Amino acid sequence: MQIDLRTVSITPLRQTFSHVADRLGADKAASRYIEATMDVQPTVNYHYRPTWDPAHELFDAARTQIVMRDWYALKDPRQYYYGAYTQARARMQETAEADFTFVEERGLADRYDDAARRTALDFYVPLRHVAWGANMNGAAMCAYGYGTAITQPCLYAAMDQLGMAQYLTRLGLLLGSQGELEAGKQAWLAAPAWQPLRRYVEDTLVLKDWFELFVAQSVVLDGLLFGLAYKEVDTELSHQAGPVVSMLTRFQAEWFQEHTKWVDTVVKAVAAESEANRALLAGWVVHWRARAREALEPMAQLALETGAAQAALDRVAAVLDARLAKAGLAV
Amino acid sequence: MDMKASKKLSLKDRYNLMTRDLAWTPTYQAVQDVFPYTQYEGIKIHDWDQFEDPFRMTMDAYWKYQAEKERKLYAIIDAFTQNNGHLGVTDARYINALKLFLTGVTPLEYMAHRGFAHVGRQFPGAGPRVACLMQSVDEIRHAQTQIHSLSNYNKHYNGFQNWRHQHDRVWYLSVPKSFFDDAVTAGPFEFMVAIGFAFEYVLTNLLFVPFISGAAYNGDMGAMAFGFSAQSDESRHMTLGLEIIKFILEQDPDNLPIVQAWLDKWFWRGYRVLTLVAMMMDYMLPKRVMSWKEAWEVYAEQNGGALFNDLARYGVKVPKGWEQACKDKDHLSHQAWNTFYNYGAAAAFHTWVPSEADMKWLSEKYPDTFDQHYRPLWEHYAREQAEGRRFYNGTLPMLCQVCQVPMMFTEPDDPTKIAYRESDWRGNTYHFCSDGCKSIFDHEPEKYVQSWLPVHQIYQGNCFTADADPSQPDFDPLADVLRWYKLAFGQDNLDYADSQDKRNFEAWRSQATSN
Amino acid sequence: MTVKSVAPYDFPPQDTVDQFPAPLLYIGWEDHKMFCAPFCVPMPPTTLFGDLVKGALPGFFGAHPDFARIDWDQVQWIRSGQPWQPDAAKSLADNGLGHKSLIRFRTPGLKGLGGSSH
Amino acid sequence: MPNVFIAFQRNEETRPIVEAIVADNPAAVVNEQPAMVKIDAPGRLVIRRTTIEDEIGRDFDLQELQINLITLTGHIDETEDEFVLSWNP
Repeated sequence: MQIDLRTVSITPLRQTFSHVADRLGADKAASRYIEATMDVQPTVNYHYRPTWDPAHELFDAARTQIVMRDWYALKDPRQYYYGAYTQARARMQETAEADFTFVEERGLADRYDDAARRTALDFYVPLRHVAWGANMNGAAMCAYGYGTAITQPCLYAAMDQLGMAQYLTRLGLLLGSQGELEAGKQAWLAAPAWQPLRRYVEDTLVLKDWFELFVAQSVVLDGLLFGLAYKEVDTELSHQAGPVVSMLTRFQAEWFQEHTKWVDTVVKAVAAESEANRALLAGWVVHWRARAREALEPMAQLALETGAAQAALDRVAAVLDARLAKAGLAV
Repeated sequence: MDMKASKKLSLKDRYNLMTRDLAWTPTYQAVQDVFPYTQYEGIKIHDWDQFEDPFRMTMDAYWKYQAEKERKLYAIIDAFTQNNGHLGVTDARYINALKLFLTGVTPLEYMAHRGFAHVGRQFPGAGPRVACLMQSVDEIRHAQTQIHSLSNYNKHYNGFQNWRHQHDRVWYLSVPKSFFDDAVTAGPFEFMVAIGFAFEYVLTNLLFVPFISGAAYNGDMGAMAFGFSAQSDESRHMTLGLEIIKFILEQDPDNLPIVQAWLDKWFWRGYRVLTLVAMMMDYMLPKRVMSWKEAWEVYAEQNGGALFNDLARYGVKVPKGWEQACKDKDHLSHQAWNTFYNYGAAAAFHTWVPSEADMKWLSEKYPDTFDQHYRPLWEHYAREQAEGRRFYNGTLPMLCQVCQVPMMFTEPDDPTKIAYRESDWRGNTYHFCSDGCKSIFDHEPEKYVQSWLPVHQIYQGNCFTADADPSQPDFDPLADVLRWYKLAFGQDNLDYADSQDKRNFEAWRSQATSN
Repeated sequence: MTVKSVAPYDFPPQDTVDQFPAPLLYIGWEDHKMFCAPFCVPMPPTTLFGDLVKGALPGFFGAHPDFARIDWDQVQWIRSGQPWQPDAAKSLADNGLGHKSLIRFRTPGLKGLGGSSH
Repeated sequence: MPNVFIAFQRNEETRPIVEAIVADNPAAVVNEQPAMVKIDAPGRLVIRRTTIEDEIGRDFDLQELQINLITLTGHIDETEDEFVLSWNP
């Protein structure tokens, strides 16, 4: 049976906007991601210099030493524009909500092994402050970066970090209490185990080159910390006391998989652009990777024995190095 | 998002743990280095924790509700596209209001996105920082949903296709562009008063009602959908703008004069940008929602009045230009439409003489001014057009140095006289359209001497195509400027009456409704 | 008052005379707002004022029906808000006009289309 | 006493919400337009979670109002149970 389904077909004058057609090489239908991202940031004829940074134009590619002929080469493999981004996070949020409700209503938090509980609270609760720093850094990359292709995902990552800081807060309340949150904050401010990492975060908060900040935060710190926290320590805790912490940190683990796909794509494109870029990136990675290793060692031992902590950090570092090599940045 | 785990915690306490409690005072780096931009404006903040965010949204709730809105919105955009919804609009003249929106307003949404990312990083207070970042991510939503819902119009009508290129170059688009450049290049506190409060709170309904209700009234479900969906984010933005100005004023009495000066400046600059909206309401909507005069009386005089007497307890006074704006309400839209009718050959949308039915509506809405001041003008244009002499003004206009609108505005108490103001600064003369713009210049001359005035830039030779050769005898400068604008002569510009848009719309509509 | 900024905030003005082919002149015809705004035109300083009136003004304002009926002897000139008597035989410069000078002229008896000052 | 107002998109989700608001605010005036429903109230408007839950027969989080909200004026005071709009609190 053939149904003659026809709506009135009108031949359009064009398929997309001119600047998008130029980028596609022809006037053909463009994805929502492309139409919502390509060339959306202005590039010329700014009327006034910023009073907060008179040395630069309002949007200025010279705010980083990295040089790209076309900053729109840094496309996001996930193709996140606002609509796609929020719907992806809403699905992840729904799962996280179900996990938190399940753990609470089945009394899994109450019956969780106390030694593992102590480790989880000592190790995970202060990480919410690291995520707060990452939120600030993501906002800076978005504000001072150049071209919507890179600035847009940086802000989404910043909001993700805020969301994860809030999930870590809920973990602290569920496994512990409001008192545990305060204890975690005191540890973050004063406990020796946390000071190298706090210093690392505070040193990133004053970085002026937003792409060095991208390396220090999104490439190195996220790369090593998420591997340590949501793979190594998570696996150790689930051996000891079952999957409760895995359920309460599932969002972070899944987020990290997706995040590295984007980060590696960006590193690859920037490194491939020029030898100067590659050398700059290499220098930053070498510097911040050493700083990150030194920062993570003491806090890792809050959850892993010294030997195990070293082995875990070695594995995590190896994963990061492999990612960088694949992205053309063997360092 | 029900929070059974911490039912014992109130919404307020839970929110504080999830926001304010995340922040700490840095010790390995000086606070002044982590937050370097909070001193230079002279605003004194003693306790950032006094800021109250009434919406208290955490990220999980944000993702959940915003994703739900996006699903509904894109379903409407797809449905609208699938059944050629653009053919359902009252009349293709309406589509020219959308061209003005995409080339003039959508780019401002993106600037708000970048501006709020900047202040969302620079404010030391955790509450304001998070509220600003949520607004930043809302604003890119608005830019992108507008691009997506207008993308379908771009396929069928002229004037949308070069919105990015034109926003940064075309003469009338320097008005919205310079407005937002001014706000984002100001300090973080001024940005919040300018955009968060003056633009998002005081003037938002004067932007919302014309465009969204205008779309609804003119059968444009696509634009109506994104308007309603975006406007629900606006209620959070309006509230942030109101809370931040109360917070600043409560922190220190020294802040009042600084904030009042900003209010005076940004009410005026915002009002000047709304000139385009006034024109659109009275002249570009085939089916009109209300007149600019009525919108001003409801949303500025009534609502704005209620707002400012609510703020009176902080010592805030009604903005300096308020009285003049109330006087202008009988003239603004007509003067603006005349300017675009004059320069219809250099605009990326179509203009036209109002029909007899339009003028009947205008007479009723403007009983004291329309017939006496403006009907003779439109009737002259109609006669000239009928005799094949459709008037286009061939000489470039003088612009105001601050708002950059052509000097079309009249004296507050004499609508027959163009208003001229001027100031001398370091041996150069600068001209303005009003006391409001002159005082903005006099207050910060170093800022406004940088203005990229489109007419001056044309005369400086900065607006010609790369291969142009001005020395050639047959070189037509204005034609080359339109090429530099990527404005297709005879297609994107000129009168609606003989436009391709009109022909196509009528042909497609009859194709859709007859056999 | 000056701009508050984190660092010195002083940039060259965009519109100094050297950046133009000729100094700018702003010129408006009072009570004829059919021309929605005064005009901005570069005008060589050596141009005689009479040539400006006879040579350039028709091109700027000729489209208005009142233009042909102007009695140039009755025209009243205003310069930056003050009454002003230009000398037709002298150049713009000798008449004191410089970069970004503003002149307006009133034509008694002619009040625009239907007396609406348009 | 100036009005506060709240406006929702007009659809099946907001119909019961508007009814709940009218029930809790006797002085409220409902203005229905093609796609928007606007509720004005002198000085103060309170939206109660439980009243809405009775109307729709399921749990309701007041933050869900965001989905169909269009615009509002007045100072906002929100708790788990009430969403209040008012001038000079």
